[in-house]
Amino acid sequence: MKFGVVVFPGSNCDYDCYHVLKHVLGRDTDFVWHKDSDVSKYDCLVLPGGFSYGDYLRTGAIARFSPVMDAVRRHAEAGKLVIGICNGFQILLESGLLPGAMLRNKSLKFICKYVTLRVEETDTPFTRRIAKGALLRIPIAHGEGNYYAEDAVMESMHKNRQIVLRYADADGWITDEANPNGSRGNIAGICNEKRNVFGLMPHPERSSEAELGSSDGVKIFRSILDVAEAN
Amino acid sequence: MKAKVYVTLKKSVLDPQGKAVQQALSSIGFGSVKDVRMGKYIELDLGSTTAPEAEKELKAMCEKLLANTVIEEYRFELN
Amino acid sequence: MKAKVYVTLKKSVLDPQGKAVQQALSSIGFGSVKDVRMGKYIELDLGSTTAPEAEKELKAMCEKLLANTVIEEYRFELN
Amino acid sequence: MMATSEITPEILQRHGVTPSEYEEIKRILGREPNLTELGIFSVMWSEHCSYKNSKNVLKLLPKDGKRMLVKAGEENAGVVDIGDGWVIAFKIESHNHPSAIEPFQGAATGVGGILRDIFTMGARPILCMNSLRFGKIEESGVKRLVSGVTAGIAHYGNCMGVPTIGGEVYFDESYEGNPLVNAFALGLARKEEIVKARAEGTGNPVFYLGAATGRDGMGGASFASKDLSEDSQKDRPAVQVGDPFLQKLLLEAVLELLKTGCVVGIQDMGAAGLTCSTCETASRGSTGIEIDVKKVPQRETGMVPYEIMLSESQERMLVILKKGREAEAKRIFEKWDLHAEEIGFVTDDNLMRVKENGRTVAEIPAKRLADDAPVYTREEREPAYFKKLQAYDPKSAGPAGDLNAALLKLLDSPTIASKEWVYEQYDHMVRTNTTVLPGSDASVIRVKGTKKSIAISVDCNSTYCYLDPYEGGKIAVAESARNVACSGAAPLSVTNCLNFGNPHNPEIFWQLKRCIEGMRDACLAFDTPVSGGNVSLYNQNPRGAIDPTPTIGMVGLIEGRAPVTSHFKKAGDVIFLLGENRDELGGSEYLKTLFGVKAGRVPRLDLAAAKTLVDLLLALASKGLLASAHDCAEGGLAVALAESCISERGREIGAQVSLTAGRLSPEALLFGESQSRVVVSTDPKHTQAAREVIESFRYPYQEIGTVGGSQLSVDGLLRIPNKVLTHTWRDSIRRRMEAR
Ligand SMILES: Nc1ncnc2c1ncn2[C@@H]1O[C@H](COP(=O)(O)OP(=O)(O)O)[C@@H](O)[C@H]1O
Ligand SMILES: [Mg+2]
Repeated sequence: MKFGVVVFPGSNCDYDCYHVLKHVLGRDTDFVWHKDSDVSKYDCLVLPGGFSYGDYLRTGAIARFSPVMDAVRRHAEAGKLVIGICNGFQILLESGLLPGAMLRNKSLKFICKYVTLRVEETDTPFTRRIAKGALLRIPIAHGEGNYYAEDAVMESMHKNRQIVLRYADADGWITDEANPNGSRGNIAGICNEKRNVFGLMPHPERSSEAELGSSDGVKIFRSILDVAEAN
Repeated sequence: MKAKVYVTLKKSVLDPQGKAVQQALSSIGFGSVKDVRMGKYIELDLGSTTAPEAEKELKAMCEKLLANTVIEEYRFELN
Repeated sequence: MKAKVYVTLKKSVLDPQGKAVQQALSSIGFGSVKDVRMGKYIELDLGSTTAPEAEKELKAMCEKLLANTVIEEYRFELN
Repeated sequence: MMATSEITPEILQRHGVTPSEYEEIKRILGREPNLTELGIFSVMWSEHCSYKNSKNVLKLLPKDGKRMLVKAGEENAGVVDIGDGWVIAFKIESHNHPSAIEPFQGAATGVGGILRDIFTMGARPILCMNSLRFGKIEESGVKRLVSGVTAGIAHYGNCMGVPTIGGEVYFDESYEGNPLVNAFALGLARKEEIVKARAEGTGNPVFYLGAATGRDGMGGASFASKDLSEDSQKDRPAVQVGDPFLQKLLLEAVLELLKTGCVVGIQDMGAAGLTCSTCETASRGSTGIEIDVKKVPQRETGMVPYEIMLSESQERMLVILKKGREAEAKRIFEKWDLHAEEIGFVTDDNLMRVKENGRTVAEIPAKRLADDAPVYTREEREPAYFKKLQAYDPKSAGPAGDLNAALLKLLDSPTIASKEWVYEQYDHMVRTNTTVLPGSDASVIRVKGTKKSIAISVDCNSTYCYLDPYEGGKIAVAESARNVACSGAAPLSVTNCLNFGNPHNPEIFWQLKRCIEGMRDACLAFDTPVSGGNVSLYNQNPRGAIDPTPTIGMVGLIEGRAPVTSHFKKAGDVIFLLGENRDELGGSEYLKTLFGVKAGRVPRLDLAAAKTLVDLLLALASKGLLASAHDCAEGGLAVALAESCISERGREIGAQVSLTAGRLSPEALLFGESQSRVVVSTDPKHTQAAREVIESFRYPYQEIGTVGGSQLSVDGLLRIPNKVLTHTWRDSIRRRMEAR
């Protein structure tokens, strides 16, 4: 299982993802520069968080034109895995690899804090090691995580079971108070119809070591390992 | 040739920023303001080109980059 | 009465966003774009009022809240 | 060089150059300066760059220590050895005035500037902190400042990917109209990676890297160019706009470049931009430097040399390369999409020479310009208020009445209340090293690949410094050392930002000197040398000066252990109070919040006891005996207990406490601010061991209760449910910021 962590100008969680994959999980991991156009040797690509191109214009809007994105698209079309975290999720939305778009948080403020996530779907390569309905404590850190999709898209995502993570309260209820950013349906993470592309606003790489306060995030990365290593 | 592009959120999309601005206006004495919608205003210098050409290019720029048509609408003016 | 407010950075103020957008446009094939300046476009519904009254209020709103006059300029239209 | 006589007394005055300084300039040049040269001298000899009014008192601060690799004043930031080949570079700097004019951009560029100082040293910035001070939060103008400043800090730090892991926010009327924004940054490097800001090697090329130069931040000096260029007058921005994205690229490119070994010296362009970076690198290298301003990338048209040399545009660096290694460097600049231009070279004539298209427009001995600014010793006088306010008897305020209500009022006071509303806007977790998140006494960052952690605390009780600058200066250092020790870290070194009023006022200068003397004595007692800092004078509003505010940034080191946090951990743990409760309500937050009184004799700090406490905490921590440790500061013991119960969201827990009052009034017992006290808790199985350690240090202590339940109860004095404490304390600032 070989991971590639894509580095865009302004990415700043690239090293954090690399650290978890390489040092915590001991997997073969490279950085992939955004001007590269060959990603064929990787099984899973990680689009990390940060402020690619300063988040200017819209989050992810400029990064999606980076040369590497054509390769990411082909990689996804070939059924290989892509996970976009925070800014990486925003890039996946802008590039159309996932449906919907991001608006500014309803508080209009950047928010960095731990949230509780409820795992809605477990038949994805990214959550298969986790029980359905399980609660994960993972931090968010974003100014634009207010997910929006129009009604028809919401319906089809629902029908295809693409809504993977939702913001929940400590008891697992999906409430407005538990929604940190105004996201439609408390959506925190979604996958595509083929289930090989996953985007989420929370940062699993920040909660993958007990020393940091939670290791719930590592469950997501471990799920990915299982998939590939079973194949 | 110069162009002005206006990018606004679609009517169906909630505008948190507009709402916050409206509340702020109301708190400083402009309570009669009924609605506020925030958008982007982009001025471009297109260099030397013709109007039809510019029109075509602008449309492409908006579709590809300047607006996200999932949530936004755009219009532009040339002069 | 409806109003449109345009808020732009003063000319000599650095516009990092505009610069980034220009570079992005250039990298996707619009290299002839010479300059991009980003601003805000705000639509307001002022409720029922008169034009002179609205004009006065809008000016006050801009000065107090809508524009940051240390670095920005504004203009507006009523209709 | 032309010897024109374009310098009129009026021009001198507008440059803030005194007649005697002008005579000195002429002596240095051997002729009259032209306008460009005058501009260059005026910025280099400004208070900001030359410390002319503070240098003589700054000398009092101890700079030496066995861990100090780069000492205060030598480079952009001090460097401290943390062992095993690792070093840290850190500094705190003010951006008060720009933040008052434009809070968002002012604070943002303050963060940008301090980060540049750190990575210029070859160290990767791994954390930011800040100290913010505002007037009363209820005022709408203050709210605008609070939201602008915090959003600005978030904007820059978050985008750079450097976690902002803590700081302090303090509210007091004296900061009305003159907020303080002090930004701290710390970077990590291997010892051999530290680089110097030196221009060496005649003929080596000088590169300009980063953003193009515009007419930014020339506020004070702007008039002078009026006659020089027409379009400069219109729309001159008094504030600079930061581009954190560009700086993120600069950061990565510079660190990559430094690894290649093709850099001779590097310096950021901060205050006084090109002027300062060229003459300082030449002065430090004992060389000369020649640049041509026509080669400097420019954002605006028609800029004249004066403007280019004085511009304070952000996100720019000066890089001196080894000759012949240019191509290597250029590849890195291109990789990061950065604009670089060769603008000059190193010379051997010790001059800073500025040309415009080959014509010399300024020529100044670099060392004299950089290092020989005049130094003044100002007159000092004990302020009229000093004795009068000392004489105030806190008893005259009367009793508190309902003690529960008094505690809630203190917890609701924005200075004491949770700063969650602020730090939630900062990405405090990026880089996945923050092992103690904001909210404890000190924030802690682990150093990956080692067993080391770094603990930081930024502190200053400016009310104390106003009432008694000497004690206040001492206490600021002692409190920050105590905070760091509460996390289990050994205090290593201090950086400081001296925020004061106008030094020409003898009473202000007295405050400055007395604060520094207090800091000196405390730094000596803790063996924490001052590694650097910054001075910000002339902090005044129409009603007078701000309270003296020597912000201390204390850095400590934890080796091979997990950090300790402030929060009680589990029911049954035993609570100790280390230290003595005395009758010390003078200068307290209690008097200020409940009675609107800022007066009295501030608590005395015994340095020997303070040092013993630090050693004791380290001994307890190293033996793994501490479940929690939280120091008593503003609001006294009652606030410390309440915070120990509720400071961790979702893990609130109560405590059952009983105190022996002795001769103290309940008010003094609960809310007095006696120094060198810490509330600690231990697992019952460690209680005996903890007692033995404490007794071996002969430090006064009491066993005051146990952790558990859902309320804070202090026998006969207080009883408040956690829910009420939490709601009051956690949401105080949010409530006020969101109130319309
Ligand atoms: N209060 C202070 N205590 C100790 N050193 C100080 C203090 N203020 C400034 N210095 C030192 O003086 C030198 C010059 O500071 P400054 O001009 O702010 O540097 P820069 O321009 O690089 O930011 C620095 O090394 C700084 O650490
Ligand atoms: Mg500097």
